[in-house]
Amino acid sequence: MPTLTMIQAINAALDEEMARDARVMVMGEDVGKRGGVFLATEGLQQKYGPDRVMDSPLSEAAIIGAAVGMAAHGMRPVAEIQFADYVFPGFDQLVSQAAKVRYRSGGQFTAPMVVRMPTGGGVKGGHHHSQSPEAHFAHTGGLKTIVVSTPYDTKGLLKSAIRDDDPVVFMEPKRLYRAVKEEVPSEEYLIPIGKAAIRREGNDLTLVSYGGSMIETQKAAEELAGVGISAEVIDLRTVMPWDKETVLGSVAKTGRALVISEAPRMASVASEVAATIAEELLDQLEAPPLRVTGFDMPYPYAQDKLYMPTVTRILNAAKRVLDY
Amino acid sequence: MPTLTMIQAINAALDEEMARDARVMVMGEDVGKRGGVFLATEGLQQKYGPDRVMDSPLSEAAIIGAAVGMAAHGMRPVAEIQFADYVFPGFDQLVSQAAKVRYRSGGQFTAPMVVRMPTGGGVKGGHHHSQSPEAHFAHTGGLKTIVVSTPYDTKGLLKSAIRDDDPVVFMEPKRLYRAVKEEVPSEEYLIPIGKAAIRREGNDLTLVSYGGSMIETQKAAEELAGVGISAEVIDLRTVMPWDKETVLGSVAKTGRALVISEAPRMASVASEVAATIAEELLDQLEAPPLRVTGFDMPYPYAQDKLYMPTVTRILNAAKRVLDY
Amino acid sequence: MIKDSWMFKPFSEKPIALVDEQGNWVADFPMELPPDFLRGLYRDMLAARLLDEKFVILIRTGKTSFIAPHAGHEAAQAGLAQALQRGHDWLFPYYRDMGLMVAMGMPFKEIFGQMLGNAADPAKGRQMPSHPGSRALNIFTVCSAIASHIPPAAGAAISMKLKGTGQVSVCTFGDGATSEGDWYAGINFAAVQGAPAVFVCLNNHYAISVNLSHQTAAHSIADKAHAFGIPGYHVDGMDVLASYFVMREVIERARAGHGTALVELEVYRYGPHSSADDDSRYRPKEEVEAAKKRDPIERFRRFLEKQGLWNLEWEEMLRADLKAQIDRSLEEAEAMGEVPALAMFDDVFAEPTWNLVEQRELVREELR
Amino acid sequence: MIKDSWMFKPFSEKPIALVDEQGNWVADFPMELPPDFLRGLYRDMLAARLLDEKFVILIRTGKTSFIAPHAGHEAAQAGLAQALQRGHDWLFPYYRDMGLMVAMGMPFKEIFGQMLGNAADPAKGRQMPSHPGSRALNIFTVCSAIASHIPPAAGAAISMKLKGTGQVSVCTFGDGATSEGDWYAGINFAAVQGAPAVFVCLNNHYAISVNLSHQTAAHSIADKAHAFGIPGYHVDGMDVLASYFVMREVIERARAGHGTALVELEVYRYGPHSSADDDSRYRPKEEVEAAKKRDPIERFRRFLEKQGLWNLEWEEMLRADLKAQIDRSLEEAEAMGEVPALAMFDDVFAEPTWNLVEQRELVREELR
Ligand SMILES: Cc1ncc(C[n+]2csc(CCOP(=O)(O)OP(=O)(O)O)c2C)c(N)n1
Ligand SMILES: Cc1ncc(C[n+]2csc(CCOP(=O)(O)OP(=O)(O)O)c2C)c(N)n1
Ligand SMILES: [Mg+2]
Ligand SMILES: [Mg+2]
Repeated sequence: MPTLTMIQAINAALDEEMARDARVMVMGEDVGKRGGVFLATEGLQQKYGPDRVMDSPLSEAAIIGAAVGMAAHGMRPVAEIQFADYVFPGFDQLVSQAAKVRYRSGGQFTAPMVVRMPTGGGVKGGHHHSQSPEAHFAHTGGLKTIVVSTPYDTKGLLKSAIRDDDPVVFMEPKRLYRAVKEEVPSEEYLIPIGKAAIRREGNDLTLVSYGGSMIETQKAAEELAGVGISAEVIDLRTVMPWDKETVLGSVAKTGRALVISEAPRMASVASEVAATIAEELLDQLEAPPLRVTGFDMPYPYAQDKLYMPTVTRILNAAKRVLDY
Repeated sequence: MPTLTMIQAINAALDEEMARDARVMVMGEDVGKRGGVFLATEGLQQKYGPDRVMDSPLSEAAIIGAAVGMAAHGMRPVAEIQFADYVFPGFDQLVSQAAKVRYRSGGQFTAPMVVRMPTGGGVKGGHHHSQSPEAHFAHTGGLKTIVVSTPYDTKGLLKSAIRDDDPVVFMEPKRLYRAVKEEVPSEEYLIPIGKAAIRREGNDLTLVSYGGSMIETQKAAEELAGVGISAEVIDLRTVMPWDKETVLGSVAKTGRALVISEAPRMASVASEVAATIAEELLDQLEAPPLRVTGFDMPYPYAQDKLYMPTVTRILNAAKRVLDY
Repeated sequence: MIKDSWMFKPFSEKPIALVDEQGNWVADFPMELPPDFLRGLYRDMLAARLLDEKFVILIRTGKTSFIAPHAGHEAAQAGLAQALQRGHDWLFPYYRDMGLMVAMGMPFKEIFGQMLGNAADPAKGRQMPSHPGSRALNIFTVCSAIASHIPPAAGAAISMKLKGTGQVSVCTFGDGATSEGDWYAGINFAAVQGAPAVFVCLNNHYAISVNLSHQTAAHSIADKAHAFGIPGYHVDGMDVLASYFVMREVIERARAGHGTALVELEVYRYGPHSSADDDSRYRPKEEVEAAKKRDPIERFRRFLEKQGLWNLEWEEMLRADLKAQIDRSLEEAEAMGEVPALAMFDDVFAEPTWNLVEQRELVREELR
Repeated sequence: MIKDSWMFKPFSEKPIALVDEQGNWVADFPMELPPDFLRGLYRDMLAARLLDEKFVILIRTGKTSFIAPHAGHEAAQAGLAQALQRGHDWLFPYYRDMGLMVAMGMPFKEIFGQMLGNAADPAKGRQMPSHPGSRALNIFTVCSAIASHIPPAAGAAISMKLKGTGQVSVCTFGDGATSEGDWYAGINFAAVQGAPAVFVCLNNHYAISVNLSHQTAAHSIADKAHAFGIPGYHVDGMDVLASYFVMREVIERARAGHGTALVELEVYRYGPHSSADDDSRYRPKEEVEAAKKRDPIERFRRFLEKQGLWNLEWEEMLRADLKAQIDRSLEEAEAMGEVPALAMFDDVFAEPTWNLVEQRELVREELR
């Protein structure tokens, strides 16, 4: 079985889906000759031609909006936004068109499309190459939103996203693109949208996270194990619809929960998960569900590493809920 | 003392601030001759001329983006977005420029500007004249966001927003524009940004809401009073920064909380408030903090009234926390 | 026959007109259109006008909540509808196109269903009135957000080119729409791809109250085509034959692989912007009256009369027939009744997610 | 003297050039520029080039995390800087303008502070390298989001007009930026207001890997001015005197109340798009070599030599002096050290809100 990085897993998923279904096409800035600035689409234009691997003009509105029209007309476009921070010029196309086409037409028209984007911080990219805007998508009815953290999931979830009959925002933590390699089957497999993964079993507290913060979350869990505390680690993988059943099941067992995400805190996905835990499990909680998140401000450059939840901040929060 | 509707209060606030400060100007679609589609700027162009009350081209990006440049250059622009639903074509200007100018320049440049917008549902406007996008703003570091519910607050808060040295999103529930008249002083007064108002004192449970939903929230409180339950009603008024102190103070007293907002539920301001209550008051809670919100989907037309939290849904939720 | 020899030059000094105010054919080529076709154009314009008048009654009687009057746009709408291959080509319309819907062959009953937002609406009452759409007719569902349908129209055109379907993507919008960034970005993408897209501006010189002079300093909307390296045609949209002939040629150019084009059809909006507007606040009555004197229907009636294709008797028959159809269709639409409340939770996704299922239960409980 | 008689016509067939490859003055008007001024232009170009070379070393040695090479843009940058009233007019630059910053008079130390993101950066290390800004010089803080600075530049220009400050708002961007909707919407607003704004495209024919031919089908960037009803000037941006003379005239036109303009300066990017790019993936070495043969600095050197204003001795002195300044400034900047960690919480608002105060405490606790 080949061992792939996340970026290679993306490339493999796109390649397989394009080979399988002639309606699938890739579009975006620099996705053609350049193979994408992170090389996610490397080699695809040579293989499938400039029509199915299309360099777009420099306009996110044109990219996302054109994808809506292509999808409505029967294609399965996979649009690439060069950085999640740059989705905003195309945000109206995402929320006013893609998310609402099926609904407003009473199901007459649909927009089966994927919008891929590198997300998150930790690469010294300053605030326009570091943001984690998933809450904006999760808050928008009509969109599904995935944030991956492993090469294996990436391939299986991207293929599911491409086959989904509704628009899916597919977020790829750029700091994980080449962080790890793992075995990724070349045989067909799919990972269902909306299903979380339990990365580590435990009984003392539940750590819920996703995307880039899975790294620090798992490190924190190991450190806790070192001092005899067994943490259960859940990777949401899909943030809308997030896997409530798995999360509540775990917290019902442990009675303690931390929700960890590098996105800003205010009105975030972490807030949603924490609020739901409190709403449905109040009596089983032995401590308040705490959030360890990014901060409510633009992402800084000089303090790049400090913005994201560090292992220390996660452990400090864990201590609070354990000593509560 | 004159009695004014909310729309008249807006007009009065703009008039007073323009008379007071030559840097203040109004800009947007139809704000000139037409006086705005809701007549918020009626008469102002005649009084202050087409330069200070400027009809813009039909582009929210141009409106918000130009406001950023005007503000950086020393003006105090008050930009009108015709409906909150139409802020999205200008969303990048709001989150990439307005919200980040001060931060990214290390305080060298600032964007003291107000972006006004009618918000919320209940007017049979379908999903592009009914949405409540405040969570998108609250989630964006660098923006302050106000959602008013009374004529008196509207005047005092709009004046504070115009004088604030940072960008403020000022949201006006359109269904309240002419719903009530109340006494609004013609003398100068300001209402501080970030301070909630306790609309009704009570001891049995706390109802936290803001904007259009204040109507149903207060009706629900009255119905509860009718059956001998005293609900404390808090109007947040500012959703970022929201008044944590006042909310937690009340819930610490009542032990029960409902957070009510017509915005979609997922990753919402209501989720933020509920999560914070659970985080900081776990032991004082006699029931889980519940949210009564709009739904996670595009705003429908035919079922216009059902989308927003109804008195019945608020009472059903109140029953749950009271019987808990 | 027109396909091979293009008759119309882009960037003309004055708007292209083929019939003068008196109804005379003033073009330098033979008109050559069959009588039934010409009468059909007249019928479509008249139907659109009568529908517009009916809408005013719907508002007065509180049967609908919003209308966007299209009186004054009928010639452009009728000409355009005949110029594309209905049911084959795709149309991306906007909210002032109900007259165009009639000409496109959308049943009155469906139109009224949409205006009432009831069970007669194929879109299940999801959108506010004047926001039609039809999968059966390849008419993309209207979105309120101005110009947001331009990039999708471009995308559909690119898809047509990739698949070689021989279709054309036709997109309509107003003059105000041309100021939106998405308008520009979408057309630019279609143009650089040489996609079969035709962008059609119904220029009535107002965006609600904002006169075109506050919208752009460009010499004309057609002139904006230079920004994309595509031809721009400036047409008298109160002349149904000019609208038809230019649109047909431009659409066939696109179909023949000559790429994207922009067309400006000069029209006038007789009514207020919408039922929520009071146009006396921003434009003089005289201006409106002057425009009405150039009425496209009367102009074309004079033309038909000169051709011996019109007489009062036929007019009265036609009006009576259309009125009857309209009244009957409205009754049929009303008879369909409300859409069920819980249907509001359908069509968010192909399959509802758990949060929607929970939320539907809340409403079910509430309605019990 | 130029203000009253405009020398340059918009929408020229070929890019406007005043000095040929051999360094001959080929314009139809007298050059009339003082020797010191001409030598100053050369100095600015050379300084920009040497700075670009220094940046490569900063990357190699890991002292900075990102550079956006500007070699090939120097003539456009030096000419533009002299054309505006520095410190009075406002400049809205983009990330490839570090050479322009030098010519605008930004101290090398400040530039390096920004590149290092340390305490020598007036912006406190808030942004990634190549994102300068200076309140003192009226240089608006660069934003990574392509074309997002266009509407703000338009807004500043409108403000200048309302206040009658006699300033001009000058905005630079690349060819790729011209595809963004905000680029169009912003210029359109400035143009319809007749605001003193000059939009300047540094057209190097690539947006990272995307050739201009995939960006737009327009005949030229200058031609896009038709969409706004403003003049568009097409200029050889490797000719520093053409860049200077045209920019000066266009800026003075704006200052004189003649409204908005668009200028296209044709340049070439010698280096990769950035330190993260590998340009061999999308353009042939030969193309780059051919462009370098038309080097703007050598071309202007030939001109100066023909004017008797250049000799090897002066060149070596100048280079040595600039190198010394650059090295010293880098040392001084490095000596300033890191920005304090907790400073990341400043400048979100004039006064921090309670959530930021809480969050700062978390980091304070963490750092203890
Ligand atoms: C993005 C967006 N901004 C604002 C509006 C509000 N609005 C509705 S119609 C309209 C004017 C449109 O004018 P035009 O494009 O000329 O079309 P017309 O109504 O004249 O046919 C405006 C500003 C909107 N629907 N969408
Ligand atoms: C809105 C946005 N989308 C995408 C990017 C990523 N990006 C950075 S530079 C660039 C190319 C810009 O090319 P051009 O405008 O020609 O300027 P040049 O780099 O050639 O000087 C792209 C796509 C961005 N910074 N902002
Ligand atoms: Mg119009
Ligand atoms: Mg370029």
